[in-house]
Amino acid sequence: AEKSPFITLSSTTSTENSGLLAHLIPRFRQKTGIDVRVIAVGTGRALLLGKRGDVDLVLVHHQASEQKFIEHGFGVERRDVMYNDFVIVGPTRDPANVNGLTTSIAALRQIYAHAAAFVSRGDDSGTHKKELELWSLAGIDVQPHSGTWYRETGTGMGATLNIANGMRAYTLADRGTWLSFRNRGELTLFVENDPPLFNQYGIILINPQRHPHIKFKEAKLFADWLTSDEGQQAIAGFTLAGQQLFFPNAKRAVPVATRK
Amino acid sequence: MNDFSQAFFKAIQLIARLDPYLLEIVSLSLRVSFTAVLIASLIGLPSGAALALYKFYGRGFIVALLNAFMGLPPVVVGLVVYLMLSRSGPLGVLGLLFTPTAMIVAQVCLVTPIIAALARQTIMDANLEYHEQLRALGATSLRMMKTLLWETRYSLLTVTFAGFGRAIAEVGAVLITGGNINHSTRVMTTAIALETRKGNIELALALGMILITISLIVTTVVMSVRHAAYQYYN
Amino acid sequence: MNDFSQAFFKAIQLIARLDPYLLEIVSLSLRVSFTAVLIASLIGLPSGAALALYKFYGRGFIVALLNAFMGLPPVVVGLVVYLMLSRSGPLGVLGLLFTPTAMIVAQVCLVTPIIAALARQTIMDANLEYHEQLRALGATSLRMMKTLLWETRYSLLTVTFAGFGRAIAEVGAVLITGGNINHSTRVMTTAIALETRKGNIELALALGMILITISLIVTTVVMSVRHAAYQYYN
Amino acid sequence: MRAPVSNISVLPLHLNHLHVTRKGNSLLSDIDYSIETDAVTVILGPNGAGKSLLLQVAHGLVNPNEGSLRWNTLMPQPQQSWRAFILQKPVLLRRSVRANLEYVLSLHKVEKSERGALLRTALQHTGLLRLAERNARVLSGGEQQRLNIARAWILRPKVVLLDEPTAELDPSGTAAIEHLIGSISQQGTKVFMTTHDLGQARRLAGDILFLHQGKLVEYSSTPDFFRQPQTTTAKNFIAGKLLNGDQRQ
Amino acid sequence: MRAPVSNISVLPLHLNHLHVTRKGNSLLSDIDYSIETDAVTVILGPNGAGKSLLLQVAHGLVNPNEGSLRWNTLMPQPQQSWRAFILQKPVLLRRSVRANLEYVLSLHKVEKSERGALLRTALQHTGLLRLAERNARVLSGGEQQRLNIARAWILRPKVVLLDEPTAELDPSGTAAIEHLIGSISQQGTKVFMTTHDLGQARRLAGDILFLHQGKLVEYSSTPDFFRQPQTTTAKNFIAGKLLNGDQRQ
Ligand SMILES: Nc1ncnc2c1ncn2[C@@H]1O[C@H](COP(=O)(O)OP(=O)(O)OP(=O)(O)O)[C@@H](O)[C@H]1O
Ligand SMILES: Nc1ncnc2c1ncn2[C@@H]1O[C@H](COP(=O)(O)OP(=O)(O)OP(=O)(O)O)[C@@H](O)[C@H]1O
Ligand SMILES: [Mg+2]
Ligand SMILES: [Mg+2]
Repeated sequence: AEKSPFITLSSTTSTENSGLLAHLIPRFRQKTGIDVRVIAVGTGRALLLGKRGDVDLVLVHHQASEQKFIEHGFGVERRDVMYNDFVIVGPTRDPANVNGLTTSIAALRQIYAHAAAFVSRGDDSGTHKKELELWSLAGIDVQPHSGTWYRETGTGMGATLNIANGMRAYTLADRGTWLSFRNRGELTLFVENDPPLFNQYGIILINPQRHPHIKFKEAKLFADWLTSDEGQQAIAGFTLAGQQLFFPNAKRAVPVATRK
Repeated sequence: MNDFSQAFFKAIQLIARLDPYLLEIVSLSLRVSFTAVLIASLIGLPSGAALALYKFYGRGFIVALLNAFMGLPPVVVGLVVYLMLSRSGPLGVLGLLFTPTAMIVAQVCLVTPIIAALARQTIMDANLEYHEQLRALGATSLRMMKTLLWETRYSLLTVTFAGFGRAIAEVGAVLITGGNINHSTRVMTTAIALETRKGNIELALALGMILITISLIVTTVVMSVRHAAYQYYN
Repeated sequence: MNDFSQAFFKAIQLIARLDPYLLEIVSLSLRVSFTAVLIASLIGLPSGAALALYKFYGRGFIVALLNAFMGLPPVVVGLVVYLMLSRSGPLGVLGLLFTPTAMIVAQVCLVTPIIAALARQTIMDANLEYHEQLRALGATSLRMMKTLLWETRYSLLTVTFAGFGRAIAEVGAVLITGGNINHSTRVMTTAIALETRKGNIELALALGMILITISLIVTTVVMSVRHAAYQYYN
Repeated sequence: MRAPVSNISVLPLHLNHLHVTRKGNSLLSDIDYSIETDAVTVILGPNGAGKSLLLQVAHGLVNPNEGSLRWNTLMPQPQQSWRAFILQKPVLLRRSVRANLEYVLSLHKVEKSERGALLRTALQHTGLLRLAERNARVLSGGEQQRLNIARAWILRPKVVLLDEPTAELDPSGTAAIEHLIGSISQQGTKVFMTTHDLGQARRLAGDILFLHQGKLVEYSSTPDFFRQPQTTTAKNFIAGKLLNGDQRQ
Repeated sequence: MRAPVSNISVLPLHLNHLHVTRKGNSLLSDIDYSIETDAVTVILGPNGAGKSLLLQVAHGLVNPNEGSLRWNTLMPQPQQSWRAFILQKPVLLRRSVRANLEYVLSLHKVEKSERGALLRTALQHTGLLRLAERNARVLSGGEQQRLNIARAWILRPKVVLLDEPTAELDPSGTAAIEHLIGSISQQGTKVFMTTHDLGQARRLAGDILFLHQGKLVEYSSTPDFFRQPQTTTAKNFIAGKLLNGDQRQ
């Protein structure tokens, strides 16, 4: 395995933990003979690894940061790949009475009104940033409540779900982690399919001028394949518990409702 | 190298302005780990001594187990404590999950085997020299344990340092049992892990430097006290 | 309790069918940690002995530093090694990042202070008994070091167990320097952390049980060899 | 806690077909005798004869592989405070001279109020008053041995076992300890000791146990032993000659 | 590596206003003398006089706080193999008897080819041949002392320092060691030793150094010392009486 060619990709934990990459990579390898090694970290670290030239390409989901990354010349190409969505989950007993609400904004307002426990990732991740956007859309400033009903855990998505379960609290999770998460205990899904909850993924190639050692050619092959019909179909074909998690949308104008 | 000097200045800055966030996590770190090491020592030192002195069936196995338990993975210990304390677990009614107490419990589990295994070795070595004499003087095994614990106190200090090092540095167990909740269960190591995930490497490093400095201050103070005591008695 | 029995059966299952994924991560774990402890012992045992025997200006400070460095946070060590080996770091050209070698380097940094600090204490205790005699026989300090390392070899074994325990159990340093890449740098602890993150608590626990069992086997085998050697020589 | 047998006699000492073996070597074999006298009993014999081992059995530190040893009806156990034992290679605690003595008092649960007086007398009788606060480990060899004797004597036991107690003492120290041994023996304490100083044996002993290669070769009163030894082994030993079975040149 | 001074004389031994102090206590004060004779020199004195300390200075183990000690022109350093020292409380390595002796040979880099013969002779002369494979730590007190002597003697040094070498030996062992000391002294090795056995001093010593409370009180030939001691202190010492300044009762 050491001798066969490989590229290194840094990605967010959602793509790795859900099993998407494990679904895609063998297909790519079969076609090109190139293996993809995945470093699964938070969006911030994933971009940092790219910036320092430690990986050959980056797959993340926070457009503003991605744009900045390109502007500073760390990356040379950003392409839309797919989107997934977030869900709001909470204790089955539903102390804030959010069951039946269809919009995330309404749900958050209800949670705030009841001062029901809410666990935030609190780690500057894509998910965390999305959550903060939703609070501000709801017109609620959560910072003063940190440490009371609003709890910033500063952990990954899986751990945050664990804590939400342990604390009987609500939280925002990406659907992939939610579906693949096995320790749900007394958590139930309450809100989904709300446009503000959509979440765009992009793939970025690292600037070979800055880091001549990176395997640009092979990395580009992977980006090309991922955005090709074949790659897009593979993404669409990945399901967990019978549900499709990621929706391919390459080469199209991205309808990301939440982006300002 | 730039990263390091940046981290260094950030550390100085944080300390200089007595950053309240920093003070909070530092004091929780110290509180949790001191308490854990104290409890672990109260359990580990006597049991290490007992394993060194008492012969009984199965002792060899327990010693092997202790030696192996020096390698308990913090994450696994964290999980076990989590399952015990979680609402659906046997001790769930206590409502201890995600509190500093839960973190202390986890660290005690982690540190006790280290202190016990190393104390056992220290006491056993000392026993080679003292055993025959103490027996001849009429010491019971219990008394012998106490005497040897006292005679080797300076060496046992190094043992507790090893335990303290493990406690103050580990992140897996406190993360799972405490949850790294801001203003409630966030300690130095979980904060470092958080900043690392965010990609704030300088801040993470700065916190790391502060943590190591604190460990250094703690060991230096304890060693000085011990040195003074040693001088006084000799 | 249900969780534990489920985890237990999962562990048995994994072992029984010689799960290739399991074999892969177990063998990498052992390879990395054995190598790291070997290197750390080669550095730490002699330097611990030297610190016990040689008097020089600043020794007290170095000892305090070593004691404090027993509490190096794995994440911080991982970050520092990462920055050194990263492409933009001073040793980037070596291309060692995200390889087992990088993980070994990080673990050596983590384990060497533990081995050195504990070895120092052990040798110092033995030196109380032997020093005058060895000097009278004409041993130089260097020779005395060698002799004491040999005379205390059984105690130093416990010291290396402590080092091995730290290495095999830690996750922070190997995660950052290795990247937890499937089929390449995934070890037991990073796999456990991954499964925990996914909420696969039983699988995480099962892997944890296997890890502890492996540590137990390692210590038991080493202790038996030592015991046999001891019997042979006495 | 002290002296639970204060009114029971500890004599005679019964040695009942005693065997001690280690790894196939017979270190003490078939020692069988009863010692009735309350005079000083001295064990003599060449290096490696088994003298120290016999004292260890008498203190309950070593259990015989076969046979038994009994002080009258009592099985010896090291915790009993009616016996004190000075090892051939004693170990002092890393504390002051005074603290070493206090340790023994606390070990046998002597009342706090009694301790001061016992301590003072013990220090005085062994000439250690001046050194009471010195770390025991830096004392000279002879000073350490005095401390060992003080440590044994401080509890006023009914039996004192001494393994070469004056080997490192100067002539006046030796004389003082011999005097002390004589006087404690006269006060009714049974003394059971070893020595390589035949003059000392002559001066102190009421009777002599002579061991050779783990066997009890002779047992007789002191004048008999020195005047008319029954065996050639004992004769040669008294004359300072090599014994049979000994390989030295 | 051995005997780099094989042709240089190590005598006279110059003691030059030697002082050793510890924490304000003067342990050796103003020892000033030269020892010319190659006969056995015995240091006598009560416990705590400073005898062991003086031997330690002579081996380079303790550096004097003032003054100096020189073997002819040579400053003593413990690594020199032309001197061997038997401590008053020797420590044996936790190895076999044979391995303890081999250790000294390897310490002083003796050729592998020479080792076997040296080892064998040393074991024989000290009567340890039979015990060569036994763990040194389980030997009887006397056997251990023989091993210590073997360890010092094996390298055939030019100076042997012995601190109470026969304290734990049986009469025939003592006789054997005295014989050995006499014969190595006759072969030109300088012996510098302490003892509390005045008979031994009479038998072995050519001259006597008498220490008391860290001071050199007398230095004279053996017959002179025992027949006409110059000081009351020495007189009392020889008579086994308490010396002034001593607090024992
Ligand atoms: N644990 C053991 N294993 C093997 N041999 C032993 C052990 N303990 C003692 N011996 C041997 O038993 C014999 C008797 O030992 P002991 O100490 O009783 O002798 P001793 O008569 O007191 O001699 P000394 O006068 O030299 O003190 C010695 O030869 C010694 O080597
Ligand atoms: N490090 C030290 N600190 C304080 N006092 C010490 C130290 N080392 C030795 N002494 C004291 O120095 C004195 C001389 O000790 P030394 O061992 O030379 O006596 P010695 O003549 O050999 O006596 P002995 O016949 O009992 O062996 C003793 O009173 C001892 O307590
Ligand atoms: Mg003996
Ligand atoms: Mg002395």
